[in-house]
Amino acid sequence: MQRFSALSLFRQGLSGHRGWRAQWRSPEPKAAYDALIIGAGGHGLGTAYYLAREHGMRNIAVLDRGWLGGGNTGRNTTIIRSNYLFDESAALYDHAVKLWEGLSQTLNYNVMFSPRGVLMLAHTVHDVQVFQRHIHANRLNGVDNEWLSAEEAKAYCPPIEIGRHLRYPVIGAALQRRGGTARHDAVAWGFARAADAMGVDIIENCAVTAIHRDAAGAVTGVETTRGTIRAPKVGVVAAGHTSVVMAMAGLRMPLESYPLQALVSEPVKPVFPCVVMSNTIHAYISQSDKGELVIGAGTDAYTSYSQRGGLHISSHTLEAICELFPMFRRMRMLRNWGGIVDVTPDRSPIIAKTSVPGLYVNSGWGTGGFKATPGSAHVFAWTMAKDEPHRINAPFTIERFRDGLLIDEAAAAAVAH
Amino acid sequence: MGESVEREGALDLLATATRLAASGPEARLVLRVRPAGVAAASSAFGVDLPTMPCRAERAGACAALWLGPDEWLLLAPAADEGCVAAALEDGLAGHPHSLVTASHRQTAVVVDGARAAALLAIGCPLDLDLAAFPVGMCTRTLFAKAPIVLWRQGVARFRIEVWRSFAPYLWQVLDGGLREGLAE
Amino acid sequence: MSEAFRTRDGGRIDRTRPRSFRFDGVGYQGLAGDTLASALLANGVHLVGRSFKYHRPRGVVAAGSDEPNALVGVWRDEASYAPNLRATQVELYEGLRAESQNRSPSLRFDRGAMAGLLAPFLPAGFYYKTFLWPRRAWARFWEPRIRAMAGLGRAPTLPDRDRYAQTYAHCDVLVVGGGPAGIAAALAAAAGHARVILCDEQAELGGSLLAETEATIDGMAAQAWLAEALARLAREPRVRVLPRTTGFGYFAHNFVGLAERLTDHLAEPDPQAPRERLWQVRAREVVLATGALERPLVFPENDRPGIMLADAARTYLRRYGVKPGSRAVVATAHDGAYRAALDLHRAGVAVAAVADLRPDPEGPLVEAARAAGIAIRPATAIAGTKGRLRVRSARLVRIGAEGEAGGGASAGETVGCDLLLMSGGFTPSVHLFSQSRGQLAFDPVSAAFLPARPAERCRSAGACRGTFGLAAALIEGYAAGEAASAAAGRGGAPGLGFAVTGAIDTRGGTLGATPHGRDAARVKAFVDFQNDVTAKDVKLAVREGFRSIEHIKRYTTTGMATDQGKSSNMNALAIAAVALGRPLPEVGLTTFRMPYTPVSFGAFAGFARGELFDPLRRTPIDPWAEAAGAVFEEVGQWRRARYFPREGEDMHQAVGREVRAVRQGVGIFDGSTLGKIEVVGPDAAEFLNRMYVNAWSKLAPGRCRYGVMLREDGFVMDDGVVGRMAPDRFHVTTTTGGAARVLATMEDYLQTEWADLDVWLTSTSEQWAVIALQGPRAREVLAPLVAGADIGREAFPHMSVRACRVAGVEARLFRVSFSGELGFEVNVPADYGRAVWEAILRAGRGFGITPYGTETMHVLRAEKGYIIVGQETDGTATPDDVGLSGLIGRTKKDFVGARSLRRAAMAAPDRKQLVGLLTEDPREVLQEGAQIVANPQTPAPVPMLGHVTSAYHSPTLERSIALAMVRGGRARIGEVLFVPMPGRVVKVSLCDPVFFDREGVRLDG
Amino acid sequence: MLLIPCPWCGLRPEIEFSYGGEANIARPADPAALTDEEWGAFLYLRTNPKGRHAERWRHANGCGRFFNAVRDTVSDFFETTTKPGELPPSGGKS
Ligand SMILES: Cc1cc2nc3c(=O)[nH]c(=O)nc-3n(C[C@H](O)[C@H](O)[C@H](O)COP(=O)(O)OP(=O)(O)OC[C@H]3O[C@@H](n4cnc5c(N)ncnc54)[C@H](O)[C@@H]3O)c2cc1C
Ligand SMILES: NC(=O)c1ccc[n+]([C@@H]2O[C@H](COP(=O)([O-])OP(=O)(O)OC[C@H]3O[C@@H](n4cnc5c(N)ncnc54)[C@H](O)[C@@H]3O)[C@@H](O)[C@H]2O)c1
Ligand SMILES: Cc1cc2nc3c(=O)[nH]c(=O)nc-3n(C[C@H](O)[C@H](O)[C@H](O)COP(=O)(O)O)c2cc1C
Ligand SMILES: [Zn+2]
Repeated sequence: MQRFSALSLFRQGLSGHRGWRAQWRSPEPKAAYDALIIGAGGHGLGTAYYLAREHGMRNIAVLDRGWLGGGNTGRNTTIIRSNYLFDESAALYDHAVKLWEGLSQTLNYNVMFSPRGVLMLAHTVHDVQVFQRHIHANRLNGVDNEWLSAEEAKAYCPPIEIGRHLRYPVIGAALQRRGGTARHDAVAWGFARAADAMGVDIIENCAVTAIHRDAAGAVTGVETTRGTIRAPKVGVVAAGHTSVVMAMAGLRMPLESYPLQALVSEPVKPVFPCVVMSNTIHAYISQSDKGELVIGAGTDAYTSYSQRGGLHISSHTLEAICELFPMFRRMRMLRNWGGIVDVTPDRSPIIAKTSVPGLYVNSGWGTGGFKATPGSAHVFAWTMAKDEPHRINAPFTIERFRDGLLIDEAAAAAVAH
Repeated sequence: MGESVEREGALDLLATATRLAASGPEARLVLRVRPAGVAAASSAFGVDLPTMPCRAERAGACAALWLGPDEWLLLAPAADEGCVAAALEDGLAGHPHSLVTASHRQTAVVVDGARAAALLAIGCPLDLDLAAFPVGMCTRTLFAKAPIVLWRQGVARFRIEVWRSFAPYLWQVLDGGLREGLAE
Repeated sequence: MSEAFRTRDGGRIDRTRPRSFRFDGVGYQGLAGDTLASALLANGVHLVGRSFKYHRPRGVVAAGSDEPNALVGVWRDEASYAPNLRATQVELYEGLRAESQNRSPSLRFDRGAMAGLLAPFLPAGFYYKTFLWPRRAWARFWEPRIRAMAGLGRAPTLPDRDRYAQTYAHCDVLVVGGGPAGIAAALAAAAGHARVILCDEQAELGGSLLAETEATIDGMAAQAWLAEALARLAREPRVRVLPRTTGFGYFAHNFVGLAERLTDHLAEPDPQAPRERLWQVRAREVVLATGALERPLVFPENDRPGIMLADAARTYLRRYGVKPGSRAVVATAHDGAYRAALDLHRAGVAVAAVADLRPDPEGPLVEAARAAGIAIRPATAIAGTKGRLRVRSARLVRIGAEGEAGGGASAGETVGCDLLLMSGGFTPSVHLFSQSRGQLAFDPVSAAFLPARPAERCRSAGACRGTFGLAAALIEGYAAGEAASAAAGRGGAPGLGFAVTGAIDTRGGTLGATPHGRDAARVKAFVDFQNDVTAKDVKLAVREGFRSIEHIKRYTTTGMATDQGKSSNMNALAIAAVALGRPLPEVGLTTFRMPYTPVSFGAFAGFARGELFDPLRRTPIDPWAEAAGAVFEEVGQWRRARYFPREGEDMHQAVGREVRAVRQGVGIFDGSTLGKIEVVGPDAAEFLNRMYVNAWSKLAPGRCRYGVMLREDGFVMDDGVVGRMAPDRFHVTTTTGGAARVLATMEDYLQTEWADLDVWLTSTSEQWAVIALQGPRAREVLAPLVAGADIGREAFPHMSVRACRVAGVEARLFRVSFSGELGFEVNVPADYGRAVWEAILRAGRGFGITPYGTETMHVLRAEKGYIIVGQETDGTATPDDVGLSGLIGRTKKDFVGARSLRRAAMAAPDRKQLVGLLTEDPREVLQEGAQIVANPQTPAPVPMLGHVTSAYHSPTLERSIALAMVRGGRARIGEVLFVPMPGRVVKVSLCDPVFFDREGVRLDG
Repeated sequence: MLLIPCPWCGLRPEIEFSYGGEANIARPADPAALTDEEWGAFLYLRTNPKGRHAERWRHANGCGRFFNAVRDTVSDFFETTTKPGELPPSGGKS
C-alpha cells in the first residue's frame, strides 16, 4: 500500500501527482474464495478488513451491486455516538467509538473523525426522565454522557433557540463529548484501500442474484451478475437490501426497508460547533468540514426501495430546524437525497449466524448504523471467522425476536440516529 | 343543586375575522350502522343518509354527512339532540348500530367568500376545484396538522368541523393566510 | 458611479428608473429591471467573488440560475441576511446592499488566496491523505483551520422575521419553464380549457425570447409576440402564471414543488407579506420546458473575471443593455457564439477574434460574422489566459489534424482582451425529468442526454428535449401542451403553426477539456468553477482508482457545489470518460436530485412556526387554570396544568400543599386530556375481551374496571378505566399520549381481523371534559350538585359509573380513584366543562377544595404504587413485570399479546419487576432514571439491576419514596441495594410499591 | 407525497393515510397452538420485497377504512387497491 502522509503528498505535488496509484484494484472475480461478503458498504468493507487483519483470512472478496460505499454509507448524516441505553447497545456502540478514535491512523486514511460532541435536546418532562436514565446507565457503563441545563446547552451550541416562547422549549440536553462525525466516503474508501492492500478482492458492479447451498443446506457460494463464485462462508451486509439477499437463501427476516432522507444546505462559514439532535421534534443537524449544514430527515411511512422520499418529510424536518434555529430560515437547501434503511422491530441490529450453515448476516442498522461501522465490522469478522459470536454481538441474534428478548432502544428513546 | 351553568364553545375566545366565522352550538351524532340499517336510520332521522362516498344530504335544519361506508355524521339543531338520538335509537332497534353523541367534541368554522377555496388550499391537500369537490361533498381530511371534516355547502362556502382543541390552531392558520393574502 | 458599460438604448431595463445600490460598501447605480450582476457589469465590475478552495478571483460567468461564481450576501438588516445568492438572480431595488464572500480582508486582497500558491499540494482529496499525525491534531488543529477556509458566505446570525407561505395546488397541466416552448404549451392547454399553471424562475416570462431581438413570430417581433401571448394567458381564468417561481422538485405521482419568491425584489416589502411561497402542485400532466444551459469550455485559466458564457454576454447586451467588456475574444465550438460576437460587434465592442475549435465552421452566423469583418480562427483553442483580477489576454493555439494543440509554452498568439466569451454548446436541462425517474438516453448527434422514457405523466418540449430551433420549440411546446390537455381529459385544441422568421438554427458543441499543448499536470483548466475542480483533478481521481462517475464526483467534489454542476457535469463526465477509456454514455451521469436550485428552509417550513409549529391543544378548563396561575407541562400536543403555585411557593411547596389537601380534604383536577373511546354494539364486550388482558363479559352495567392492553408482542401498551354504560356500550379511557394509538390499534383489529363483530368505535376524548374530585370530602362536595343518582357509599361503591346530572348538566359520573382516596370523575360535555368546574369549586369552598396538577397527581399515585404507562413501563414490560398479572382474565383463551406472554423469557425470574424504594436518608429524593446496582464498588461496566422510574418527596409519608424496575425485584424486597450517583452512592432498601394505605380502606371512604 | 387510490374515496394524498405494513398476515385463529418459532414468524418476519408488495393502508383521515393495495416498492406506483373481502389480484387472503 502506498503510504499516505504529508510528506508523500508534498513529494507527489512536486511531480504533478503523477505517481499516485489506484487506492484499490479492480480485480476480476475468482472462481472461489474462503469467504464472501455481500455488500461493500462501510460494514462490509470493514468486515473484510478485520477478517484479513485479525483473522488472517485474505482469500476473500467483497461483492457489491454498484459502486463501493454507494449505499447508506455514502448517504448518511454521519452522526457518531454511543450513549445508548441498554448495556448490550452501549457495549456495541462504544466498541465502535473506541475504534473510531484511532481509525484514521489504523487505516492510514483520514476519515476525519471529529469528536465535536453530540447534544440531544430535551423538550418535555418525559424527555428529561429518559435522558437521565441514559446518562446514569451510560456512566456506569463507562460511556460519557452528561446533563446540561438549557443555558449550558446554548453556551455549547450558540445557534440553539431555548426561549420559553418556543412551542417545545428546550429544557435541557444530554451531551456526549466523545460523539461527533466522520467523513462518510472516507470510511468506505479507507477500509477498501486497507483491505485491498491485504489482498481482499473488492468487486464492484457485481450483484448477487442467488445463494447456492449444498444438499445439507450449507452455503457453497453465490451466483452473481459476473458469474458463479464459490465460498464456504457468506456474510450478508446489504443494509436496505438484506431481505432481498436473504430471500435468496430462503430466509425471511424481521426487517422492513424504508426510505430515509437527508439534506444539506449551501455551505457557509463555520456556525455550528457540534451535532444537535432532537428526537421530540425530529431535527438532526451538524455542519460538515466543507460548510454545509447536514440535516437528517425522517423515514417515509411506507416500505420502499425507491431511494427517495416525500416532500412532506423534508418539510417537516425543516420546520423543526427553523423552530430551533430561526436564523437558519434564510439558509437554503442545496441537495436532498434518500437511502433505504432496514429496520428491525426493536430498532437494534442483527449481527449473527443464521439457520443456514455458512451464512451470516449483519443488518437492521436502520437509521443509525454508520456510527457502529468499525465496531460492527470488527465483531462480525470475528463471528464469521470463528463461527461464533463475539461477546459483544452475542445478544444481537435473530432469535431474540422469537424469544421476546428485544433490545428495544426505540421504545426507550424514540429513535436511534 | 340545579344551579344553571353556561355552555361555551371552543372558539368563543377568539376574535372573529372577515369571512371566517365560528358556528354556534349544534347537535352532532356519529352513527355507525351496516347497509341494512341505512333506510331505517334515514327515516328515523328524516334525512336520507347518503350512501355515495363523501356526500352530504340536508333536509331542513338537519344534515347527514357520509364519513365512511358505515359512518355518518348527523347534524341537527342543538335543542333536538335528545329527541333525534331517541328517534334513531328507536328506529334502529332491529339493527346492530352505534350512536354516539359528539356535539361537544368538535366545533365548526365557516369559510365564506370568493377566495374561500384558495384560503383553504394553504393547508388542505385536496383539490377544491368545483369539479373535483362539488357543492355537497364532504370528507374527513387534514388541514395542515389538524384533522378536519370539510363540507362544501356552496360554491364559495365551506364548513369545517374540527375537534375542539384543534380549533384555535385551525383558526390561527386560516387567519394568518387571510392577512397574508391581504398584504400581498 | 456612472454606468460606463451601459448601451445607449435597447434592453428591457427601465432607463427612467435609476436604482442606487452598494456592493462591498461602494455605491453604484443601475436601472430598474437589472439584476445585481447586470448592474455591476454595467459599472465595469467583473470581480465579484472568490472560489471555494483556492480563493481565486472570479467574475460573472452566466446570466441565470446556473451562475457558479457570482455568489453574494444580501441584506436589508442582519435579520434578513441571505448568503450565497446568485448575483444573476438578485433583482436590483433601490438601496440594495450586497457583499462578496469567502474573502478576507477584501475581495481584491484575499489572504485565502495563499491556498492558490499551495495548490500543487492540494489536489483533489488531499485531505484524505494527510493530517494523520499526531493523532489528535486533526480535530484540534487542522479541522478548524480547514473549516475556516471552506464554506462560502456566512450564515445569518439573527432570527429571520419574514413570513413564508405555502399552498397546495392542483391542475390539469403544469408547465415548468416559460420560454417559447413553455408558453406555447400553456397556450395550447389553455385553448383546451385545461387548468394550467405556468411557472418560470425568472422575474419575467419569456426565456430566450427576452434576449431575442431579430426573430419574428407570426409576423410580430418576438418580444411583441411574447407580450401578447402573456396577455392572452393572463386573461384566461383557468391559467395561473407564476414568475419568479422555480420548479425545484419532481416527486412521485406528479407532485411538483415550486418555490415562488415574492418580496426579495422589492425595496420596501410589506412586513405582513410572505417572502416566499411553497407551492405543492399535484398535476395530472406535466410539461417540462426548462430550456438548455450553455456549457463553458475547459481550457487553462478559464476562470478569470471577464471570462463568461457567450450567450450570457448576449443576454447582458440584449436584455440589460450592458456591454460586458470593450475588447472580446470568443472561444467556441458552437454557432451560437457567433451570434454573440455579432451582437457585441454591432454594439461597438471590439471582437478581436473568434477561436473556433472546429476545423471548418460554417453556416449563416459564421458567414455573417465573417462579413462583419470579425477575424475567425478555425481549429483554434485557448491555451491560457493572463490577468490577475480580470482577464487581460488570451493565448490562441492552432489544433492539428489529430486534435492536438501546437506544443511548447510559447507557441500560439497572444490576444489582448478584457472579455473572453466561451461556448461549448448547450446542455438540455433534464433535471426535473430525471428527478421524476424518467430515463435519459445519450444522443450522439447532439452529444447530450435527452429525455427518453418518462416514468410519470410528463412531456418535455423545446431546448430541454434537444429541440433548439425557435420554430421547432414553439411547435413542440404547443403539441406537448395540447397532448397534455387531452391526456388530462380536457380538450385538445387543433395544432397551431408558428410562422417564424429571423431565427437561425445553431449547431455544434464540444465536451470535456480542450487541447492546449501545455503540461497537463501543471495547468488549471477548471471544470467546476465554484468547487475549483480542474481537469487534472478528474484525471487524478481516475488514476487513483475511482472508476465510477459517482466516486469521481465525490472524490473531486465536482458537481457538488451550489450550482450542482449545471454547467460542469457534462464536461467532467467527458474528461472522466476519456481518462477511463470508456464510452461516455456507459460512464453515465450522477443522480439528479431536488432542488433544482437552492430553496430557503423557510419556504419548506412555511407558517409552521412558534404556536403553529404544532397545534397546542388546551382543555376546556385550561383558561381557568391559566388565570389561576398554573404552571403547565407539555404532554404530547396537550398542555396540562402541572401545579398551581400560590404566592411565593415553589413546585415542592405547591405540590406538598396540594397533596395534603387531597389526602385530608378534597382536591380537584382537570383530567380532560384522557383519551376516551365509546365502544358500542352487541359484540362490544367480546371485542374488549380480545383487546384487553381483562375479562369484560361479567362486568355489570354501571360498573367499571381498570384495564390493561398489550401489544401483540406481550408488552404493556396502554391502560385505563373502562366503564360499562349499558350491555352494549362501554366508555373506555386511555392515557393522554396513547389515545390516538389505542384507537388506531383497535380499528386495525376490528376491521381486519374481526370484521364480523358488531361493534363500533368512536373517539369521544374531546366530547367530555373530565373533572376529578379526590379526597375524603369529595362526596360531600359533589353530592349536592348531583341529580338523578344516589352517590352514597353503598349505592355507588368504588368502581361504579352512572349517567346523571351534575350542576344541571348531563354527566357520566365515575367513582374511581387514581389517588387512593375516595374519588369521583365527572365527565360533562366539553362546552360545560369550565362552568361545571367552577360550580364544583364553589360547592367545595367550605371544604377547602384545592385545584391540583399533574405533578401532584403523580405523587398521589406513586404513594399508592399505581404505574404510569411510559414511565414505569418503557415498551419492554409485561403485566407481570409491573405487578398486574392479576388483571388477566383467568378463563380467557386468547387476547392481544396473550401468546407472547407464554414464551419462556417472559416468565424468567430475573425480569425487571416493579418495586418500591426507600432511601436511608428520608430527605433524599432519588433521581428518576438513576440506576440500581448491587455493588457500587465494581469498575465500569457496572452490572445494573434496574432503574428508578419515579421518585418524589411524599408529603403524606413525610419522606422520599420511589418506584423502580429491578431484576427479580419482588424476590428482593427487603434487600439493600445501591444507587450510584456522580461522586456518591445512595443506599436504598427495596419494599412493596404501595407505600400508603396498602389495604385500600380509604378508597371505600 | 404519493397519491393513493382509496377504494371508497378515490385518489387521495398520502398524508391522509396510515400505512399498515404487509398484507395477508392473518392473526392465527388459535395462537396458543403455535410454536414459539411460528408465533415469532407471525409477529416479525416480513417479505419486504423489492417489487410487487401486497400491503395494507388505512384511509385514517378519510373514510377511516383499511384496504389492501399492491404497490411496486421500486417505483412506488400502485397496481391495484381492493376493499377488504374482495379478492386481491395476488390471490392471498385479505
Ligand atoms: C439518510 C440517512 C441518514 C443516516 N444517518 C445516520 C447517522 O447520522 N448516524 C448513523 O450512525 N447512521 C446513520 N444512517 C444509517 C447508516 O447510514 C447505515 O446504518 C450504515 O451506513 C449501513 O452501512 P452498511 O455498510 O451496512 O450498508 P450500505 O452502506 O448500505 O452497504 C450495503 C451495500 O450492499 C450492496 N448490496 C445490496 N444488495 C446487493 C446484492 N444483491 N449484491 C451485491 N451487493 C449488494 C449495496 O449496493 C450497498 O453498497 C443513516 C442512513 C441514511 C439513509
Ligand atoms: N442551441 C441553441 O442555439 C439554443 C440553445 C438554447 C436555447 N435556444 C433557444 O431556446 C429556445 C427554446 O426554447 P425553450 O422554451 O425550450 O427554452 P428557453 O431557454 O427559452 O426557456 C426555458 C425557460 O425555463 C426556465 N426554467 C428552467 N428551469 C426551470 C425551473 N426548474 N423552474 C422554473 N423555470 C425554469 C428558464 O428560466 C427559461 O425561462 C429556442 O428559441 C432556441 O432558439 C437555442
Ligand atoms: C455528509 C454528506 C454531505 C454531503 N454534502 C454534499 C454537498 O456538499 N454537495 C452535494 O452536492 N452533495 C452532498 N452530499 C450528497 C451527495 O451528493 C449525494 O446526494 C448522496 O451521497 C446520495 O447519493 P445520490 O444522491 O447520488 O443518490 C452529501 C452527502 C453526505 C452524506
Ligand atoms: Zn377513503
